[in-house]
Amino acid sequence: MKDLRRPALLNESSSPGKRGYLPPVSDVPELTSDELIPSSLLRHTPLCLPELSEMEVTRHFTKLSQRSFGVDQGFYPLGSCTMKYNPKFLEEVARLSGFQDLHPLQDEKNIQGALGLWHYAEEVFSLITGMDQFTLQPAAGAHGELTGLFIIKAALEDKGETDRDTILIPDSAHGTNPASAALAGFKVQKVPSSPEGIIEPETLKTYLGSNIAGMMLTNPNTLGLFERNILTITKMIHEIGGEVYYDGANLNAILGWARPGDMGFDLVHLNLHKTFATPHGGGGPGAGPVGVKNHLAKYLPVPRVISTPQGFKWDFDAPHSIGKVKGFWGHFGVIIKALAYILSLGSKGLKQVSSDAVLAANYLQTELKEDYNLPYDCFCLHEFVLGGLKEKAPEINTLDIAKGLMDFGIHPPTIYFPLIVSEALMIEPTEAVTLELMDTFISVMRNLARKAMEEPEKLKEAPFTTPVRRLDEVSAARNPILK
Amino acid sequence: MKDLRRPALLNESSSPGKRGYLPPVSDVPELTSDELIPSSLLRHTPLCLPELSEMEVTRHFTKLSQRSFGVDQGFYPLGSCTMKYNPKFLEEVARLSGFQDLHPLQDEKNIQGALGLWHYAEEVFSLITGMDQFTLQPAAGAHGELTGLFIIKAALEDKGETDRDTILIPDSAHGTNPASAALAGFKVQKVPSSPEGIIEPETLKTYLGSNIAGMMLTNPNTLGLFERNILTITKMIHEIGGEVYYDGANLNAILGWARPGDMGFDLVHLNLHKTFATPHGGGGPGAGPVGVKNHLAKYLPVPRVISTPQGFKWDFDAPHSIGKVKGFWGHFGVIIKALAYILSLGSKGLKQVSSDAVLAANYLQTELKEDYNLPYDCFCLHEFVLGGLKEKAPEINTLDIAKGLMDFGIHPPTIYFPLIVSEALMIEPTEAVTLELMDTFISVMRNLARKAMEEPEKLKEAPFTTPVRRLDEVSAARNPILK
Amino acid sequence: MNHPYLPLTERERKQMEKAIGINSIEKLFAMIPPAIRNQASFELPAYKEFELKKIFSQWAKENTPVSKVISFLGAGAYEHAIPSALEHLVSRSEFYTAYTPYQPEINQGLLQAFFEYQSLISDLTGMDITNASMYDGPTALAEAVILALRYTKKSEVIVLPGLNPEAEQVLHTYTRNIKVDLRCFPYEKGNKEEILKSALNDQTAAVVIQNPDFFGNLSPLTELISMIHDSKALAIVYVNDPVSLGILEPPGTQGADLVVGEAQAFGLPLSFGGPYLGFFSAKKEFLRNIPGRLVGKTTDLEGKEGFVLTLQTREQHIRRERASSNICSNQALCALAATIYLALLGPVGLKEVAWSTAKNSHYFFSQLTRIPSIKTVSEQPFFHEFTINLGTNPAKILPKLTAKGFLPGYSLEKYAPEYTGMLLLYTSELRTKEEMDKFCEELEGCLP
Amino acid sequence: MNHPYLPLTERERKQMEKAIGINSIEKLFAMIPPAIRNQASFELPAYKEFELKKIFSQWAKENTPVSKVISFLGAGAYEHAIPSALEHLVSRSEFYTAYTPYQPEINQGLLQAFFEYQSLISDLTGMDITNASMYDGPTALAEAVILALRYTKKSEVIVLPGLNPEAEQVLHTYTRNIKVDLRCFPYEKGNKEEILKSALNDQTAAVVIQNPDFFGNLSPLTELISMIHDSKALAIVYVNDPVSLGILEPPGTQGADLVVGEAQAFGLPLSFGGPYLGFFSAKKEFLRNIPGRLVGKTTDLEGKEGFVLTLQTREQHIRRERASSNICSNQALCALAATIYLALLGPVGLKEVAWSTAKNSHYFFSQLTRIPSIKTVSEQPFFHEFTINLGTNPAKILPKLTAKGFLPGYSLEKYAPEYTGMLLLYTSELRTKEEMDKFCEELEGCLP
Ligand SMILES: Cc1ncc(COP(=O)(O)O)c(C=O)c1O
Ligand SMILES: Cc1ncc(COP(=O)(O)O)c(C=O)c1O
Repeated sequence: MKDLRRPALLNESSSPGKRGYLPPVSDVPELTSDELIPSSLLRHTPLCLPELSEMEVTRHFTKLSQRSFGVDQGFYPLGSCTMKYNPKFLEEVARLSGFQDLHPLQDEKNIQGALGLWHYAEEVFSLITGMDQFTLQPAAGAHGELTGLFIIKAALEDKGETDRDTILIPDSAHGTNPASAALAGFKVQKVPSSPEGIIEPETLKTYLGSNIAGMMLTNPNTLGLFERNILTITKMIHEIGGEVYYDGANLNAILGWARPGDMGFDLVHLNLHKTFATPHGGGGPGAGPVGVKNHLAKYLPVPRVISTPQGFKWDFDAPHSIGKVKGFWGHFGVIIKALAYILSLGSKGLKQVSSDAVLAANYLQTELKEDYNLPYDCFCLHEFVLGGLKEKAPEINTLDIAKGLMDFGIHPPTIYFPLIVSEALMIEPTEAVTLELMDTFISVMRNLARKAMEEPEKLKEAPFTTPVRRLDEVSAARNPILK
Repeated sequence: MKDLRRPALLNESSSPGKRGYLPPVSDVPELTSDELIPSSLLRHTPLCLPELSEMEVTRHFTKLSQRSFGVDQGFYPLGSCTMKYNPKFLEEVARLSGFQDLHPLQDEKNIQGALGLWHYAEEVFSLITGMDQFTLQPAAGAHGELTGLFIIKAALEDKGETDRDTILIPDSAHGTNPASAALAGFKVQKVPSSPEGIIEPETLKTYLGSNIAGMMLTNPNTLGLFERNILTITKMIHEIGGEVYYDGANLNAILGWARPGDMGFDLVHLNLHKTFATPHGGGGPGAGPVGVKNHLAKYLPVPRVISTPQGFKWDFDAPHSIGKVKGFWGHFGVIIKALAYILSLGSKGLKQVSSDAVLAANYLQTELKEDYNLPYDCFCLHEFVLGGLKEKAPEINTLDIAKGLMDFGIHPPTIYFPLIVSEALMIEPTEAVTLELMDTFISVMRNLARKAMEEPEKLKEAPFTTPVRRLDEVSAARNPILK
Repeated sequence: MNHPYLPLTERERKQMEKAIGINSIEKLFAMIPPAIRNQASFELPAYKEFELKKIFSQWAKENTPVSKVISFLGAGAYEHAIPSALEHLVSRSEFYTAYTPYQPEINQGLLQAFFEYQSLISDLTGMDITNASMYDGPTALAEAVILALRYTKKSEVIVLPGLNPEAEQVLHTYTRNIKVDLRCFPYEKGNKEEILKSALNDQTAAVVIQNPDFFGNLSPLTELISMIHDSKALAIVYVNDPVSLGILEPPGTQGADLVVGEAQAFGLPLSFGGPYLGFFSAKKEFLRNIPGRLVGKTTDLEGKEGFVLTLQTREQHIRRERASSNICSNQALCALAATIYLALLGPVGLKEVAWSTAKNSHYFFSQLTRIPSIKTVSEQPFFHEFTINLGTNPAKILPKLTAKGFLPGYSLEKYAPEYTGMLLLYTSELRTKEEMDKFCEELEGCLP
Repeated sequence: MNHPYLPLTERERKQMEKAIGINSIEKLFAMIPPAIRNQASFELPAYKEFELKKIFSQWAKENTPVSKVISFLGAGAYEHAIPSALEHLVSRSEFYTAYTPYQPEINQGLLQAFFEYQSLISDLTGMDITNASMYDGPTALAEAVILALRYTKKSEVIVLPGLNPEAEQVLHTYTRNIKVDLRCFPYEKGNKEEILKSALNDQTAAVVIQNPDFFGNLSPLTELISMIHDSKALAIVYVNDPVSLGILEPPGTQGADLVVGEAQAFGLPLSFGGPYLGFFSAKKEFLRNIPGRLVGKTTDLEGKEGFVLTLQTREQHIRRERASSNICSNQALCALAATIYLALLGPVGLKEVAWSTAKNSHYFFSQLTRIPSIKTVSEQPFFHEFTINLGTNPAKILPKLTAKGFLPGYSLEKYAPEYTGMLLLYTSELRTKEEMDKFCEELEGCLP
């Protein structure tokens, strides 16, 4: 007997003749299909899309939604991802027909509002980051990185310094950093973090040389620690002729407290879907605007929005530009939301965002370090990384703790990242958290630490209350079923 | 430790200072509160509303939603309630600012669209029911009944027949029928149904007399059976000078197949939230437009929309009108949705609605009567009533079957109604059902019948998979905690 | 026929017919007398979704929504800012596609929401109990009056001046068929205390007081209610914009027996007059007499807390013609919206809204009454709405203001011809000083 | 500071500071060098929600959305009717507020949706595997070309004429820093077969064919692909409006190795160019080389079916600089929307959309080319977009049509100056005969 609470695959409920939507149908004089398109080009292979009524589609996706966990479902301390609350107002405003129903190739005359908003957003991002110029084209953080690295490449070519082929990247960095550098045609040199979890100038020095194109850094880094030598670091890189790239994924820690531009960074990307509350959408879309200092501005992707006496215009005239990194202009729908978020908080509110995010992280760190290893024991910024259980329960690892959390309605933190901490649990409460929720989280984490000692077999089998139990990922990869 | 999946009461998470929304604040020159309103009138009793952030409110109500069961969650064969699918398009269209942001007292000049829609909706309802004139004012079915009975009262007074003080109502009728009659100042005389579940003229005759103001009938009745003597019945009532009222809750059975107007009914109400797919909203709002034959039109509530050469107007000039039955004009938001539904199906589609609804009910009846009593064994229309288990499992009653269904993700049918069937299970699949779903329902119902014999103790404890188990309704009523 | 709202396919229909043992759907309708069946057909076109979007958008476009003008129109329906989050939450389909939660185990969410609603409204009104909603303010009032008549077994009801005319008309309709002497007093007939003093007698079942009244004015509830109680009558307070309860002493603590009203102002769009939200609060002695649904807290068989519909024996589906009311479907989703509104606003937000409307209206009043030809109508304190006398025929003035983009209040000649020239003006928290100043300027320019 | 997006209260902040052992929040930021901290301040105003609604509405009003005009503009972004139910479902906050489903047990819904997406796109393209989405069509193409270069270890890529200029530009940007000879051919250079015949050689890693091409024309894929395979190169087919796959033989069954493209047409609003949806399908031999996320089906420890992210060893978070791509966040919610679109449309609906656009465009073409001064540009078959030559400077014509409420297609002089006078016109299923006739009439009236 079918369990109706389990959503079948769409195809399993398909029945010939069912309709879910009746699209408009052409009212021009009839021609046979052959007169329109040669039959040799027409589809002879059957089309296997499911046939369902609107009700079935609605029930199907509603069920799927109820088996998904978003910020609206509860605590989501996923480190590095900044799962803050996504205000509902942002959704409403982005859906205005005057935004949503614009074709990207419309005449500038008819999109002055869109261009004006775009231009203002660029200015706002410059202000917040201390950079000079922004492009809103990149689709996500990693795409911003790639854009930035293309820019560095272009600048090097321009200067004829093509033998600068290496990018320095800390060992604590996010995987996208080295992957982006490689995709942009660079070699990657890993720089080890100090025992204090940060980059020491002494260490860095040993990697410097004429082959260095630049360095990528997150600050605070993925351990949640501020690179306190940052001014020295950027100076050192500049001195050898390199550019310094700021991975903005952790900007939520320092809004109003510090700006990458002031730290000496030459390029920066923002993750609007992290710092500026645009929803993650189950994995995207995000947006990864890139800001640069003036000396790199001419390399930014085309087009740029410019303000002229005749109104806003697209400017394609940029001979040094790296070109385009994606189709059209950028994730307009996402940019609107980020701007709305920023303007609902203002500069004071944004500083409070970071203050609260940092306060919350330190509160959790203080309370959790009793039961969990804290490899870098100092004040953190917006997140911190635990190194598994303090009192070693031989059978229980970080994965088990993560799974155990689910049974309490809590989304697990990021696990096994950054790679330099073993059994890492990377916890980022963000500012969008109540004290009540943190206290509950703390008691659940303590409870799991106890369970790890007292009932390890049980914890090993968690979760118990989810629609499926632990899934066999090994056989999924060994024998991939992808459709 | 708090279970975060259980929504606490709003007040339990309140913390002084938290804000969920910042309303506009007056920018006029400041006056002290005392200068505005005498302090003796101001609130001295503390206001205990909860203080929460937007995120907490969102999570709270999202959690509550996930503990609720609507049509979008699954099969909902709640007899008499016509839980059909609520197309998403209806919601979208009703939210247009040109509808939603209209003040009821605006000048007619500025609401021509609203009045035009209103007028057209009245015409459409007349067409579908075969009545002459409609009011859209009543808020729900029961309110429509009350309106209709007020109209009968007014007509009687007009004719000086005030000793007609009794309304005939079948014993199978919905509770609102007698309650409405009483509220309108009538006495209620119950008319028993025949062994075949319908009203027999022979029986009816014995209740007729000069005290009879009229009769209320549902057709098909609450057993899902068509009152096949309807033409005789309406004639009999008319002959003794009474009016016949049609409770439209079951109109879904006969759209395009039969019209109450043609059956001889003088008044009819529609339940837009049943027949015409407007959502039930967890108990409302509905809408209960009332249609009458011409001889009663002058008693309809004020105002009516009239079409004049200068455009649509509200007409308050109705000296015989019963007056107003609610504030302003009616549930405009609901009426828009019903009209959109009707126009997406057209007359052919509406007839198919009833054909499919009736076909589905008969299919289920055929398949279920093996295991469950079918007190009236003949073709039904859009619903049918089972009389508990065929093979008597002494401990198991209809309530247990209902609770058992929940564990399969199915909403129980209406139970213990109509009152004339013991252990009643009133099943209405509506047209919005797939064959696959019905077959699953049938097998679940059979499975429960088996369980009733094999594991009655277990079934007695169902449901098992819901957030709470069976609730103590007796102590809830004995010791009411209402806030 | 295949349609997105009709999930059965031709093949499945045939298969079902076969299972039932018929060869045509006509068989299932055979018991309908042919005479009826032959008449049943009618013609209505069918449109696709995208066509209907155009048709309805066209209807919508032929209206001028308040969002496109500067509105000072209240008179029983009150524009307020509605939070985005409210719209989002109330649109969760688990809520809006559900029926009344008769089956509590799978509907704890709805039941808890209604329980919260009852709690919040009871808090605001200062009353012991609140039901899960009524159709609207006017019908709630009518039911309150009927309750009072039944409960006191007396036959006279005094309606103090200033009751919203919509409510008054509905009250008349509802009570026309029962033995009652409904004594309504016009506004000119002196102040409420005096009317009350002379009208109260031992046949008075109840007195209805709207506060703030239709003209915006506030009454000394404590004094009025104590007079009413001295006469052993019930005091029914009608509230047309419960935002006022954010800053006014609640009727409950001043002794009211029943507090009913219209809660559209709590987050419901104006929606051309409906659906709105009637609320019904009472002292606990009326628990078994009140109309409508009640949600109560209880425990399940494992001892977990939960919620159920309770005291259903009052209701029509059980007590039938002896029920406390005939109400069945109510305004559940509107009550949910109000609950979300109050949860988002909180005490500070609600007070801000209340004070902002009050400050705006007092500023507006002071600016308007500076215009020489405009006369004050009442010296009583008011909340967010007030009446002025233009001293001239409004038919000459108002269209000009409308043309300037204003919705210039409610012309009281519609209320009663002798009020011609009087204008009832409301200022929501959305109005700004600039807008009010502009209105005053334009109005002054229009006056003779 | 108290704000709806900041749940902590002053009292709680103090309490937390105490627990941490600090007396001021400044302590937590003490490691930031003072020089930096002193520079960090900037001024930005804060607005309340209702104020921002006005501000953003004003921005929105300064644009003319396609819904207010009659648009024939496609050129890579395609207006289609979007079902209401799609909007509703994709707005479920469980979906849109979630992160990438790294933790499968509590995210089966998202994972299943992406699995369905992969299945539907594979069905449409006729390919073995499809990833869970790319940023957009152009970046998907760039990644496909990079894959081909790495896989074949050859260095030349042929781009047949008619590739969308957006895609071509992105391809240039992405490949500028790797060893590749990108050979793009202009449209005038003869037909695709001929170009291919002369250009293919043993260094050819891949050939990129857009079908239908940027000018709307259709190519004989089977023939082209077999030529490509004869040269041991990979055939990459780029699809800019996959609605076409509803009625065209899929590239996969014609031998394509990689099929990538832009799926905005599947239920995503035009949104001024983004976010859109890149799709990436491949033959299974490329399974371990493709970029992006993959969802696979597996079982849990009780044997229940479930879904997980799989083959993650290709990805940046594991393989870092040796990953198949750097992509991390993708277009998950857009993929969900496309899945819902396809589920609602079904095969019949999708074919209707495809045929309607095709019929409209052929009718439109025939009516336009009846106008004497208008010239046909190509004799090739087309799908829903085509090019005409106005025979005159469009700068004189187009503004007049715009003023009449039309969005008169894409003027190809923007594509290349030598194309001045050419107009690319698209007809969605939303266009009617009347609209097209009107356009022809107006255009004829404008022509010299
Ligand atoms: C530190 C860091 N850098 C870069 C990224 C990549 O950002 P995106 O997913 O937007 O491409 C992430 C995302 O998690 C991140 O945490
Ligand atoms: C037969 C019948 N009559 C009347 C009603 C009352 O309708 P409403 O709930 O709209 O007041 C119902 C509602 O269930 C019903 O089923």
